[in-house]
Amino acid sequence: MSDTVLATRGLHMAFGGLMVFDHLDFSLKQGERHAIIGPNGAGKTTFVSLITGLLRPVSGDVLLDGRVITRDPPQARVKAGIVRTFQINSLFKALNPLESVVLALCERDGRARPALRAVARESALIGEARGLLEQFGLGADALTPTQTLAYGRQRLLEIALAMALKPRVLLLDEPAAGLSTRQGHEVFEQLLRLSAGVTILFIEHDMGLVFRYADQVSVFAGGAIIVQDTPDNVRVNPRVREVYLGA
Amino acid sequence: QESVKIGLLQSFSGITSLSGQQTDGAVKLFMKQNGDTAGGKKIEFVRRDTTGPNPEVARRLVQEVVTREKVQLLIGPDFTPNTLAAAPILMEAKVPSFVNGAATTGIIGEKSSYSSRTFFATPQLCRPLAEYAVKNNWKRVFVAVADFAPGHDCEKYFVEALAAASGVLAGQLRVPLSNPEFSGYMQRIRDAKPDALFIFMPLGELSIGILRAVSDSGLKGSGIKIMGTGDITDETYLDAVGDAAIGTITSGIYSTRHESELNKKFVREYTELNGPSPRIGWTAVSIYDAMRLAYDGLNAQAGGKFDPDKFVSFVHGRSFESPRGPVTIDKGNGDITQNVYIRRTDKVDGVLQNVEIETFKDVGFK
Amino acid sequence: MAAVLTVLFNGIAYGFLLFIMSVGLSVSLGMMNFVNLAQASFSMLGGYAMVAATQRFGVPFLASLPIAFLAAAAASVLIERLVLRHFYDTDDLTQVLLTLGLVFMSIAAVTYFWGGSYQRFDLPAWLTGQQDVLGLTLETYRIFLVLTGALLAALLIFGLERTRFGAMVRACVDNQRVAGACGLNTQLIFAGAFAIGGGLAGLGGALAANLLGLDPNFPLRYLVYILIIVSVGGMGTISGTLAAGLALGTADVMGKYYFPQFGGVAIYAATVAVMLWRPHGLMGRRA
Amino acid sequence: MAPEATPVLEARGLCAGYGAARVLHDVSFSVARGEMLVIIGRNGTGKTTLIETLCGLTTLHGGEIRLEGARIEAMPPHRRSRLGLGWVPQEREVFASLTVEENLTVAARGAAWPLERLYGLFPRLAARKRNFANQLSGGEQQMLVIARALSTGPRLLLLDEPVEGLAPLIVQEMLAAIGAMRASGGTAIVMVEQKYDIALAHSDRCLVLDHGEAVYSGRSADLLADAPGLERLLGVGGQADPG
Amino acid sequence: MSAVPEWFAGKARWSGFEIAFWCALAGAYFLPNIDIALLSQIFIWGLFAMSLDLLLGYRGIASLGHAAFFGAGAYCAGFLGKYGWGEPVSGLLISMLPAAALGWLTGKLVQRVSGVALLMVTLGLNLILFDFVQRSTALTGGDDGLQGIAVDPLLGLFRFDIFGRTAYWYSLGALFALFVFLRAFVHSPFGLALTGSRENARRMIMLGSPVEGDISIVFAVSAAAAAAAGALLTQTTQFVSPATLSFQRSADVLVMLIIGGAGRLYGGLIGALIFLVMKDWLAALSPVYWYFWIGLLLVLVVSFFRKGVLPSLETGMRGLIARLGKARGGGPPA
Ligand SMILES: Nc1ncnc2c1ncn2[C@@H]1O[C@H](COP(=O)(O)OP(=O)(O)OP(=O)(O)O)[C@@H](O)[C@H]1O
Ligand SMILES: Nc1ncnc2c1ncn2[C@@H]1O[C@H](COP(=O)(O)OP(=O)(O)OP(=O)(O)O)[C@@H](O)[C@H]1O
Ligand SMILES: [Mg+2]
Ligand SMILES: [Mg+2]
Repeated sequence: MSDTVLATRGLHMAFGGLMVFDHLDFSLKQGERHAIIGPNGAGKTTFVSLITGLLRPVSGDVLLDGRVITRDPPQARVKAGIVRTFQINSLFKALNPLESVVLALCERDGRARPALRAVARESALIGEARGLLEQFGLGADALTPTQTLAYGRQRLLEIALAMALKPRVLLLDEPAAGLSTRQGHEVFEQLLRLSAGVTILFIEHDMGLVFRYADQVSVFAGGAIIVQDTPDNVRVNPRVREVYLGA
Repeated sequence: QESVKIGLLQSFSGITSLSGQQTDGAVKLFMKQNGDTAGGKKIEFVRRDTTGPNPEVARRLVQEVVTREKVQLLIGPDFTPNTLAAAPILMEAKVPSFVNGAATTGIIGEKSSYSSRTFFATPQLCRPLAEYAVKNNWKRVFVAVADFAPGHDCEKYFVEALAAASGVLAGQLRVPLSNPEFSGYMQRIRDAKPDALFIFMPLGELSIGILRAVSDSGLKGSGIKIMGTGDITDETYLDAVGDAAIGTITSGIYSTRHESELNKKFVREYTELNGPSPRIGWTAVSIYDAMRLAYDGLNAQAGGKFDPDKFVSFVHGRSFESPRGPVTIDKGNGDITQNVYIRRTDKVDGVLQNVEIETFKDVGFK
Repeated sequence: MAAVLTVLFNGIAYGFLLFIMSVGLSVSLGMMNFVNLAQASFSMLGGYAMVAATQRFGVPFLASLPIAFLAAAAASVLIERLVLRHFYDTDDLTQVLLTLGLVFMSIAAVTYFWGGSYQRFDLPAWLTGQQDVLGLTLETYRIFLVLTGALLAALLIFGLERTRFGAMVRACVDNQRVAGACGLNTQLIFAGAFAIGGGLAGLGGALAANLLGLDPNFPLRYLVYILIIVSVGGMGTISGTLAAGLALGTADVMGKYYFPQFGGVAIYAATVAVMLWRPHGLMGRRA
Repeated sequence: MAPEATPVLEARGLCAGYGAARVLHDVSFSVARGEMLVIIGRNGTGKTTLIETLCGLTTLHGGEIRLEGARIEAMPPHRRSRLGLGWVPQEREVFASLTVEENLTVAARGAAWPLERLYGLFPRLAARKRNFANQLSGGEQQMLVIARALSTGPRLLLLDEPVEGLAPLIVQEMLAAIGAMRASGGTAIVMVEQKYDIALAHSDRCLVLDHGEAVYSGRSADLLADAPGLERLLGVGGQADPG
Repeated sequence: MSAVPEWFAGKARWSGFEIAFWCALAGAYFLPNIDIALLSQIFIWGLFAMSLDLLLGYRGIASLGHAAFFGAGAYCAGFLGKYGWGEPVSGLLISMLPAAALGWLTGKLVQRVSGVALLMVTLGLNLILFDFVQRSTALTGGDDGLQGIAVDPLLGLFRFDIFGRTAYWYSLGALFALFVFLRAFVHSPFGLALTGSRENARRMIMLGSPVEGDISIVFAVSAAAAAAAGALLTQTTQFVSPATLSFQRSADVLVMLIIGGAGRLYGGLIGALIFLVMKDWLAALSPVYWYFWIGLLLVLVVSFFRKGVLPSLETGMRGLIARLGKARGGGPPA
């Protein structure tokens, strides 16, 4: 168990009268690539939000390296290495990719608070930001305002922003949403190339991606994890076929 | 021909625009009666809008008309804060001014020895009314004033005079400046069971609102006498108060009903010239008197170059007959001594009027 | 005891007055998501329409109320067609600036046509004076206000908030493009909603004129109160506006009776407290 | 009158874009009763623009659109909708301040899709009907938008990436339901889909767009079978990165 | 591509326009028949609007009670002058402190609310403070204003004269100094973080940024700058009254900022210039009905300059330059 990075213990969550999940135990191992699948509304996004602290559970705990972080504010969890992307792009529309990434880097290194030294003097960070954008193939778009970027490019920036923080655990909510099958694969390839050593938890509805890139798959349904297994076993599991995959 | 520039700094817009209209009316009437030259000089006006009690704007406008337009005389600015903010400039530039629309004590004299007041000073109205109340055996008086500096002033003088006349303070309260609702206060006054209620409210929503509330709540019908400074029944707003105002006892410096030949002529010609609405309030008279002092002062130095010091020493100490009655500008500091009238609001020929019922002669400004 | 009950009643009546004054903005802000400060001008217009009808043309007071509604509704639609409809997709502050400009213009225009002084008008005798109800002496006009306000609230809550038309308006506001492509005639729906909002504001002005007085500065004087009531109630819920009106109305009158030394601060302090406690207002919709 | 002869929708020489900017150049196609046409193409090539042009939400620079023979290109969007055009926008544009049920009733017309039938298709929505639409999960919002389009009783359904974010089981059920609609009511479908394998497998004909021009039009089955053709038309994933 | 490493430096560099603008402000003094009193007032309002821009333009939160800070600075300078601290420059600096503290507290209070709630809270706090100042006649002189303020000559040399010459240079100097400070502030990483929070607070949280804590900081800085404007007003007029913290002032400054255009510091200055010059001109031209024309001005500005005058001009200029470039056949290399 010592290689467990992230875990939840008896996590209970409800929105008003709607119970999302009840007593959920989950653990994520160091270096694992773990996919979450499940019917719409099963609580996958909610689960990620609980881990990152954007939502608070009704009861139960979230643990990082065995330490309870349920009451920590989201920022503290980011600093501890838990980083996420969003199901629907959540970017800085008026900033360009360069500014967005430099912003992320300044926050990561805690250089945003002293307030009179110009950004231009942070040449190391600016260089790092350029490198990152090149790696994600966004070099040519570095100065284009985000809101005028094509959707697929925005999706890449969404992931680049998360990577800029040098995460230990990366949570991806449908990273390939809005992309074609082929682009989805490209995004994953790129991501995995750049994220050696990072533990990844991702949500996907595209089974091609799930079965190709995950080591482990958890299936959320009806407020619980009904199956947790390797992709090959999940693919043929009759319960999973019944509630999620279909014929 | 040589000319003299007079600055006219009043509120022509906003909540207080009615005083601006009266200013224009009075100036127009005076010029019609007395021509547009005085002391051989042509009179020119520089008209600016202070937009109400707004000392920052008033000060800048005074600075502007004094340094750029080079006015020699100033009528205004109105309101106490405006007057105070402008005073140092007028002092330094030696520009004589006539204060109207500002009633606080002590703003004339040491703050600016070049000023004279043709308006009135707060105690002038408050003290006689306290005496009058006690004399008529309304001994227990409840005092309600607007909760701002002039209100606090007025409260002080009235309560002082009431105590001096051995009346009793039945209770007091201060009404916030923006206050659409009086019923809680009315109940409080009713609970105190006073003989009379003394009111000071600035002209406008508060003065109208409180008289309507006094009437609607039945306070007026319950035998409590309603009195106040003349603001609450000023002719310009009286019609908007309506019949609720009838029977109110106020102290004031001027009523259109004042019995004198001069006033009858003034009212007749003013109305002919400016129409019946807005009605003539005390701003009109105050401006009219300022114009007369300006003309007299200029005539006194006819032919010569304008000398502000001579002008002031001529104006200070002058007595004359105004439409409101006899008036004296104090020799020492330029403040005003005048008759104060106790009036009752009544319907005369279907129109609400302030009918004078008693006169306090030559009341000082302290 | 009688004094306490009278004060309470007066507070409730004042609450209904605040509700009546604010409901126009509540409709336009809540249903239309349009920060239409010019509603205060439509209130004034309603007041002037009422005064003109009763004083100049001798129309009875009650009959002048629908006239006030219609006049303000017509003006509202006119302004919407000419100006406001170009600003649906702009941000709040732009709308504030735009409609503030309209308020200024309305003030000057009213001064031009009606003069700067307060309007005089007399209520019919049956609405003045006091009535004895259950041993309390209550002001007749306040009783009238409570009844009208309650009727209006019921009408709006069941006739607007809970109906398909209400949903249509909100749909158009949420996403005009999609609403249009779903078959909703957005132009017509917006014009209709503006007519209702403006008309209500006009009615409010006509009913309030007796207690608040009426002059060209009416919109500026009461704008802050209206904003407070609408936001404390929760954007656009009519029941919220009613609740806020009643709560602040009673608090204000009771406060003045029991703690007159606090002056006018009570209502502002209450506003700050409510907004910190429930940022979406007493009955705000969104979680 | 022979219904089979007039297509439900016919577009001829469409040139359209946003303001002065042109995105579509001379695009023509038609859809017959009960037929399903898919539009595929790389990112940013003008698929959404084409759909929105049919709805009347873009600037039309030229061309004509006929719905069952009647010219509609000059009509405002709401009139087109009333003539039977149903639209599922790409970006889950639910009416956020309406409840789920209000979303489904606010624009409802005709008797073809009463609430019960919609809830039958998407039981998940029935469970959440009192919630505000912006509280739904991503997939639930997508279901809601589809159900809302159906509630207007369309004769022609325009679907812009409808299966995005939906669980595989739901996708299957939805495609089955669409198949049933085509068979029974003769509803015609125009669908934009990135996942061209799914799209081609379920449709009759396809139109491939590239840089705003129609570069291929034909039977879906043919294209699906033609691997080199697919590679050439849909190419290396959109505007691929140079690096 | 070479533009990328230069991007931030390019943004922070002083442009020719800027230098010309400041020279023009200084040079205006020497124009014949210029109303320098009005210009001084524009500088003060411009600084005030600029302080609000930090909140609204950069952080995206509107305050409807910004006059509270202006007034705090104004009264603080007034009290200093009244009780013997007549030296203006140090008085100005001291006056910024209490307001900064007040701003910091306000930021703490409102950090969890946004939108309308924030507007109403700031408005409410402003009104409460106004009410307090206006009613405390013993302490503040109430409506009549604080009496007995004395301000020493600037640097011990220049008396504040009735022509307003000293006031002109003093306000311009203070404006420029604070502008340089604020400019550095918004071009720092912290300024970038503020913009990020404005654009997408949720994402900023997910970058680990202390979004709520930042609100207190920006409120404090903004309040201090507003207070400096207030103190300038007191010192140059030797007068302070409750009007300095009225709701009207809060509304006016917001209007100026939006007219000028939020989010570029200069917007506030340009807005103050347009608004005050128009107001002065209209009020002199048509004292009774100038309200109408100022209203019309607002309507026209938002109709034809959606984002404010300055941004619209910028876009127009850029379009023009691009067209000129094309006409010459060149155009910038991609
Ligand atoms: N703020 C909220 N208020 C009320 N209910 C909510 C809220 N957020 C989510 N829900 C509900 O909680 C359930 C779980 O939502 P969640 O977004 O976690 O689903 P999901 O598994 O990510 O689904 P999808 O695959 O469709 O994205 C859904 O039924 C949703 O409607
Ligand atoms: N509102 C708009 N204003 C201006 N240009 C736009 C607008 N929307 C889209 N465009 C441009 O029109 C072109 C076509 O966009 P469209 O959304 O139709 O592409 P698409 O094929 O649907 O792409 P995707 O697969 O990403 O959905 C793109 O270059 C895009 O930048
Ligand atoms: Mg999800
Ligand atoms: Mg698209």
